[in-house]
Amino acid sequence: MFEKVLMIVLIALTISIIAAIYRVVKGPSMPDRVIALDMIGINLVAAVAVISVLLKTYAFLEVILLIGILSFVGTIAFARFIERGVVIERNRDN
Amino acid sequence: METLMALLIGVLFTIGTYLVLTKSLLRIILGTAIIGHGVHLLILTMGGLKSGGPPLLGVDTLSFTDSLPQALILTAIVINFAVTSLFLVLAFRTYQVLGTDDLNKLRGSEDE
Amino acid sequence: MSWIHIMILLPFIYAILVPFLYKLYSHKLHTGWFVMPIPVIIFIYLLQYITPISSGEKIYTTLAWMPSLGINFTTNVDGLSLIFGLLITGIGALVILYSIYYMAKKREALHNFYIYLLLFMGAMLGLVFSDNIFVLYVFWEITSISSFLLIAYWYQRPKSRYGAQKSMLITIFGGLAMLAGFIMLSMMTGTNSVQEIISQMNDVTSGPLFVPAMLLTLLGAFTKSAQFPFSIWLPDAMEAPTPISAYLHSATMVKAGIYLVARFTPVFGGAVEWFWIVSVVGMITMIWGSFYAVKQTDLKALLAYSTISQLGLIMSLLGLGSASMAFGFTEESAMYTVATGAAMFHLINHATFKGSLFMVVGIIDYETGTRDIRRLGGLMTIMPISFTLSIIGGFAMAGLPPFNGFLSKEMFFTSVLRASELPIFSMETFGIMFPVIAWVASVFTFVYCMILIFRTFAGKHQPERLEKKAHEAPVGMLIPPIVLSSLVVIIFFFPNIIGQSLLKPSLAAILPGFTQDGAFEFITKIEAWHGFNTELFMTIGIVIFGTLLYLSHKKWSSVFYTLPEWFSLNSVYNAALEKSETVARGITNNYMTGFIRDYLVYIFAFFSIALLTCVWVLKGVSLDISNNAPISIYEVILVIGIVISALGVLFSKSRLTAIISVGALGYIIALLFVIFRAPDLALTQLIVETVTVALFLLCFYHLPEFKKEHSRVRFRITNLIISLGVGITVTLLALSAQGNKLFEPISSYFENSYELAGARNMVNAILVDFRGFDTLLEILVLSVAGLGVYTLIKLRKQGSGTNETE
Amino acid sequence: MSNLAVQLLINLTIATLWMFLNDTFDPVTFFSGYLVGLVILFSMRRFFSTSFYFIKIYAILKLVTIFTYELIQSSILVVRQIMKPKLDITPGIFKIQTELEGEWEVSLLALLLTLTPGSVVLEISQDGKEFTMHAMDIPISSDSVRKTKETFEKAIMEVTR
Amino acid sequence: MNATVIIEVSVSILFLLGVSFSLLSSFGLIRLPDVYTRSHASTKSATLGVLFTLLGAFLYFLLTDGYLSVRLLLGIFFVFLTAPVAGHMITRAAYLTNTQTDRLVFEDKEEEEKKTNSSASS
Amino acid sequence: MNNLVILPIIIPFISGMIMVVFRKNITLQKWLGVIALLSTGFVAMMLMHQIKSEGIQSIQVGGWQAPFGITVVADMFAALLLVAAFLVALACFVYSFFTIGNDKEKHYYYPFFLFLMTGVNGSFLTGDMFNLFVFFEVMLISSYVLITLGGSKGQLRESFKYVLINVISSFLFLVALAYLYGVTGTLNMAHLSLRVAEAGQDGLLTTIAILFLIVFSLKAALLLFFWLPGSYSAPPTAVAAIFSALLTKVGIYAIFRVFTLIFYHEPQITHVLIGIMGALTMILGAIGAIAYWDIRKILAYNVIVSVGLIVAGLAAFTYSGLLGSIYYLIHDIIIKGLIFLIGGTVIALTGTAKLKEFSGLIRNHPYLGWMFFISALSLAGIPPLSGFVGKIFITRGTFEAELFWLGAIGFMTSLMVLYSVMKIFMNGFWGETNMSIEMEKGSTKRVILPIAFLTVLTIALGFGAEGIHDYVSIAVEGLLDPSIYIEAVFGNNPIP
Amino acid sequence: MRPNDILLHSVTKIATFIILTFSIYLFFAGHHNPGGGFIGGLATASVVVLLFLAFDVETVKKYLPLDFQLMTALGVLLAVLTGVGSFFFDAPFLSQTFDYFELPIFGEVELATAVLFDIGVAMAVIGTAVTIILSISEAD
Ligand code: NA
Ligand code: NA
Repeated sequence: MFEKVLMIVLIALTISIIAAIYRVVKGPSMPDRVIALDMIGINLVAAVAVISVLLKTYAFLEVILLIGILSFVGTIAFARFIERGVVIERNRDN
Repeated sequence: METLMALLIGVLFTIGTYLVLTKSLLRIILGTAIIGHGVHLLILTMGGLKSGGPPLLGVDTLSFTDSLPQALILTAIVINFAVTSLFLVLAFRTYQVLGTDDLNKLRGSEDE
Repeated sequence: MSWIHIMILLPFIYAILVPFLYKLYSHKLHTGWFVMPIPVIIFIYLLQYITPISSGEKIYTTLAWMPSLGINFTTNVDGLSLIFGLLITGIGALVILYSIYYMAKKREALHNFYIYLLLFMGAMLGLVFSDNIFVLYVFWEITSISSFLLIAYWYQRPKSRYGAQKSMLITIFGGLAMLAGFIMLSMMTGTNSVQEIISQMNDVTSGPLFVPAMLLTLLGAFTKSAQFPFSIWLPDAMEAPTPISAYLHSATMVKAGIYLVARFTPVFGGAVEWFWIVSVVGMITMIWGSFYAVKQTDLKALLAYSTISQLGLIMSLLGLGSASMAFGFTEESAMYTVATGAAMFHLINHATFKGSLFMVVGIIDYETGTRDIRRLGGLMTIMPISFTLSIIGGFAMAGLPPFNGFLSKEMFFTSVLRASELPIFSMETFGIMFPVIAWVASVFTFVYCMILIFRTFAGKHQPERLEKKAHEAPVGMLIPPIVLSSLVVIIFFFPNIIGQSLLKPSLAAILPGFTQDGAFEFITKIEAWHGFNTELFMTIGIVIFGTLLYLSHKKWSSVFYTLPEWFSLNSVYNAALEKSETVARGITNNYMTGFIRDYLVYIFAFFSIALLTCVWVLKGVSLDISNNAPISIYEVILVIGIVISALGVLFSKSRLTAIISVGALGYIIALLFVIFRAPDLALTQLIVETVTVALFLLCFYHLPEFKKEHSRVRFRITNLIISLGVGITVTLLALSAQGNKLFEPISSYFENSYELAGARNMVNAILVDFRGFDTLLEILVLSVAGLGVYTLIKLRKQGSGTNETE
Repeated sequence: MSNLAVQLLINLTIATLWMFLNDTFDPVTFFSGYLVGLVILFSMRRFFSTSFYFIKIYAILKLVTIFTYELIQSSILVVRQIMKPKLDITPGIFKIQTELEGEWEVSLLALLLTLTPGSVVLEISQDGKEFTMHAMDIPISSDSVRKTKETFEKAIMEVTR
Repeated sequence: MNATVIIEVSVSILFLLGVSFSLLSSFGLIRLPDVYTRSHASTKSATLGVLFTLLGAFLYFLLTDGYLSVRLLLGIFFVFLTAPVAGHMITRAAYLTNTQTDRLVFEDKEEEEKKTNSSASS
Repeated sequence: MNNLVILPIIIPFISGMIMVVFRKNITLQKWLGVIALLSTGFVAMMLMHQIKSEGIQSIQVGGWQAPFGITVVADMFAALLLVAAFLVALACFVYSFFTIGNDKEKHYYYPFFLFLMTGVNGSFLTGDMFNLFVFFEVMLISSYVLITLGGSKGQLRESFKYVLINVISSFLFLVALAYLYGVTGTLNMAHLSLRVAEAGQDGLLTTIAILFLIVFSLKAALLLFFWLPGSYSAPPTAVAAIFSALLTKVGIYAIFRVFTLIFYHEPQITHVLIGIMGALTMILGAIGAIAYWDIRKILAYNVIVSVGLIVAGLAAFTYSGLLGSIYYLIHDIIIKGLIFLIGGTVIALTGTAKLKEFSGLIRNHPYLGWMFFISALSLAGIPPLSGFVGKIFITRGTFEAELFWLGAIGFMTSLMVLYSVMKIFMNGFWGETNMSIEMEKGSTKRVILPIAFLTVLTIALGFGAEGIHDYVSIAVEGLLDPSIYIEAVFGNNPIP
Repeated sequence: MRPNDILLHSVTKIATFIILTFSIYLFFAGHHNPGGGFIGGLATASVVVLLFLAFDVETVKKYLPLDFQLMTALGVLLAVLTGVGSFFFDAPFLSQTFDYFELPIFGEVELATAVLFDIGVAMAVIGTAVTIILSISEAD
């Protein structure tokens, strides 16, 4: 039963991810896509947590934080890129 | 599962190859990325899939997944990453200097 | 190292000194004077062999070069090699003396001239004395190369380069063929020594490689000796300075082919193929050369064609002589050995008169500035000595008494007449051809000899058409031809001196089976007068018909122009060379398109076709899904996700979508790794994928938006077929490999990683310990990529580099 | 509170964190965590130009409670809006002012305001006094956000001052 | 009803709660009209969803194995800390580049004029 | 255990990294590089000596017994190639001192060069298939950087293709490795040899063998050479020279290793296929070589021809054939380096690679001219220069194996090779001198030194073929008898 | 006018500590759990990248004066030199060893030379990743 619930949760997360992918593909604007990507990352975090429970292992708990980190860094990079046209600035004052 | 994976790998190779055969620098590199994934999955599949827990001693008492292919894939992933980054930069420098991303316009001087 | 080796290597060693001598003394003394002693010394050294050799001694000496490979510098001094050795050094000395006057001292690169000459001389000596086939080949090629260099001595002239290239291509082609033949011989007999091959040949004559080896060896001989149709290089070789023409292209190098045929007669002789090929090719060459010699207006060209003709003559004699071996060395066969004797005799005679004639032509050229018969004439009174010399040489060549050519020509006729009566080799039917061809060719020979002598020296002197005011040549230049002409006469009167000392030992070498003295009895009886026999009538006929033809030359010479220009061998050669370049470029440009896509298509096509064929033919596929892991629904979802994202990349119209799809693909694969319980992989894949996508985005900020691929349907279908082929191949092989696990993987060993390496994470233990070497190199790859990216971006072309151009 | 103290605090935090990460609670792990923290702090030392304020446990707890309450409330609000068969929201932009000062206060407020559903901080003015906000539904949000802001401001000041 | 069942039920509830937030926010992502409103869905509901899910996993390991996973706690904290910043940054980027600003209602008329002018010109 | 075996890999590796550390100090880098190369060469020669007296040397890296760890094995074949590689690398390295330019020097040119050598040497020495892949990558990534170094238009255009093809071929390598591991469950070459022999080389294994052949052929430019002419014409001379001398050789080495040690059971399929591919390579290469009037192209197609010739000896798979191949391989490493250095120098002098645009160079550059002449002859296998021994024995091998067509093609194409390089000599060095020293764009000063060094080598290798015969024959015996190699890897240890 | 990055800056500072701690944990965890030099290194690199993103090149270089190319080289050198170290013990190249030591305060501690090797790997990875990202970002 518990495993069935976990499967349902996973499938729901997948649907959620697919919806986000739809937004990624559809856009229409860059920020739309980035927001959707961010959400994919967040859902992945959830998915990995569920999978860890499903597999009864701690081995993937690192993955959770890691996805969080990468998703954050990625979103910031995108935001910078959209805002300034560059990702890393040489000097903020000019 | 192995059969499914073999089919999946075939699909990845097909799509990757198709992309590699197109004209645009970006599509080509994306194609190589897809083939790369196919290759990594192939190594994993050839090692045998999911016959046990994670290759950590003490975590699970079940039998272990073949750990050697995993190590090989890790090395392959890193090398592939290194090559891809260089390749990417090469592509964009090529575009910058030659002013086109159309490979048909990047013909060599094979004909004099 | 024995003296003979030292003598052979002496020219090479001395060649190294020449540039220094040239640099130090060239302003005082002509470099030729330094070089001349070398052939003289060797000549004198070789003379001492005459006595032992003529008493039947065989002198072998070995110098180890590559003993493990069976390539040793073994020398064999016998009658055959000695004749050649003496010719090479004797005529060499005379040619160098002649060249001292002929080659202007101030002409630059004179040292090169003598280096090449010494190189050639050494190579030629090595060739004839070497008993090891591969060493023989080495020297053989050096003669080709030095000839190449000498022909192009005036490398600024396009014609010189053309001639040099032609001779090189043809002779080296032949050399390679010969080498192939030698390799076969070596394989058949297990030895590289000519003498040992001869002794073992009886066992392998029926082997499958016998005929190929023979044909290949002959190819070498024919190209070198300018036999038809390879003769075309020789006329163009006349671009070389005249001393060279006299030396290489008439007296010595071109005779290397003759030498080879003679040397290998004991190996191949007696076979019907050998007999027919050698004698017929020789005959054709003879008549072809004599016929075209008549056409020539350039004196040197005339001599070149005459040389071709004469070489053909000698070659055919060797072929005819080999018939004697077919009888298995009996009394009966001895009568055919006269052909071989004639060959060797004519070889010497030809060297003397042709050498002399070349030198005379050189003198004419030197004095008048032209060699064109149409501009020459009436030099008789101005250059009486030269005239006399040319009479001697020309008449000898025409086969008239009292000159040595008459003797060998008579022996030639004897040989063809006897051959026509041969009871074997189908000669009953075709034998009569030989005397007929021989006679016709001799008529033409007579004609061109007359042209050579009388068009130059008789008739009207036309000083206005000459570059210089003609007068007799300096004494030094005249001495060498005088020496040679004297020999022409002396040999006529005392033929048996060389008959006993040189010819007989050489025949013993060529036909080693004939040990009994009687076999070569004709040698002691070389004489001018045999009574009124067929041979004499043939000669008289030649003089009569030849004179008629010479006098009516203007009337019938149009016959040369009836054949269209393109029909000549030369135009075939030129067209082939030109065409080969066009065709080669056509072929290469056709597939080397410069489009990377085409190359990838070839590669992928080769990949799929080769492997699928292999799978099909070898039945490499055996599907066995019994040990498949079960499939869970979540895995199916992930797989579908992967396919969708991959298709997304394929069909996306914007680069961003494509990049994001590829990122999604990577992430789903990371999840797959999670499912397959590979946490390290999942972690790495996640980070790497992220960084990769970030790099994509960073770079493709600089790249343009996707353009619609305007490609033809055919193009797309090809792509589709190719990529499907690749996909199918990979899948098929994966399936069969999956069902075909032959062994237990070695990885169970790593399950002890905690005891072995103190690590609970097996993957990590493999990475840092068991296979830490891979990891070490992996970070090297990574670092190089990093530095490379840095370099690629920072280093821009700024006209940097001191020695590099775009 | 001196800069040094902040750093010490962070260091100890890291050391504790380290024990948790390693699932081992002994002096050795703590000490190694402390060393790790030292390394991190050393490498990051130049980023500490402004000082960190003493964290009062109580104030923090209070802040957390307030925040959780607001979060749940506004979540329900937003979920309702999304679930409505017909969307009748009026998204829009409004501005609010804050009396908070300093990097950490302003950041904390912005963070909390953004986390509560219905509103996002779009922009912070150069002086940090004015937030440009976006609201899901401007008629409802602009007022509720202003109220929430005030409670947050008070709670934050309790923590930081 | 033993302890395992209780644990499983409560964890299931947390998971289901979390995943419903996730689903909702993904519907929002599709349904909502512009980038700003969508950002509300992603930065808040989704964050909440993942927090519930992580909490569920945390509890599961804590209660079944007695394993207190700091990695999960740290994950929760990190997501909690960074999600709003990410949302802030990305909507700000949209706002500053005038993405879909013409649909916005402005309380401040001055601001509105500025935005509409620049978006019209851009 | 013999740590000497690892030194040819880690000396250039460490030296290169030290150069990166001292990246501003070019002088130090030059000296360090020369010292590193010299000591690598010294070690390689010591290895040759040791192998001769004590047999194949090996080391289990990390002390992990084969097949679990990575084994590095120096057999005579590898040692010979190491020495040859060292010689040509030294010449190219010194050549670049005078030609490469300050900009590239400052951008890690010398370290990249040494990393390339790390990859090359490692590929020769490794006894593990996956490790071979990794060494290939070390070599390739360095070559990617070296080929693009400078970033001129032509370089970028060609290097994109070069990188793409190699990326694809690396993937195929991994694919092949995956199948091989799937079927045999091991990566150690000696172990593979045992397992393949034990199981019998069935259809699937033969197919995998052919996949490996394709992979290595892409590297070796065996039939799949399309990428080569363009790529080798792009980089600076010293780089082009080291590429043409070594990179294809690594592929050839791998083909030899795999098809003598592991997949030697079905020669009538695999080796004949190698022979066919070799023949086509020779023909197409020779056709390409005579097609053009561009020095770079002529030389590049010549690289291709020799690949075909070398593998012909393997196709024959007899003692003579392999003996010839090894002789020719060593010869070819040196001569390709040499002729590319000269070709590059000529291009630098005249500012063009087009033969029709200059002539008569020999008047002002007699030494360069004659060295070109010698190398041209050597390239065509004209005796007594270094190519001829190899050619004789390769041909003999093909004849012994009754592959007469293969031997014949070898000879025909070597004539075409001669024609093609003599075209350069006759049209570039001979003819009217149309360019005075003042008009020249570069100079031969100093660069003549490394060129002369290699010229002397090709002459010495021709005359002194006997001098290395003992070594070569040991190498051949090793290739013909896998058990020697296996014994050296496993010793007395149990084999799983 | 430039927008105020105050929120980003302050959160980045906190996040940096978390990520750094996590990366070092990942690094050391690798021996027994998923992780290791490569992953730890990349995670650390992501911190550096985050700093570059949130601040700017000049600022980060001022506060974090590291030469990443040098770091790469030193990392690789460290890794390879641990391998060379085994020469001195007459062991094959790259022989790793580990042992359990009784230390005064720490009690029993496992010390493995593989950790040194892994530190080299991590340094190389950090150096390379940052070099690549910075190079590309600075391309014009
Ligand atoms: Na006349
Ligand atoms: Na020219």
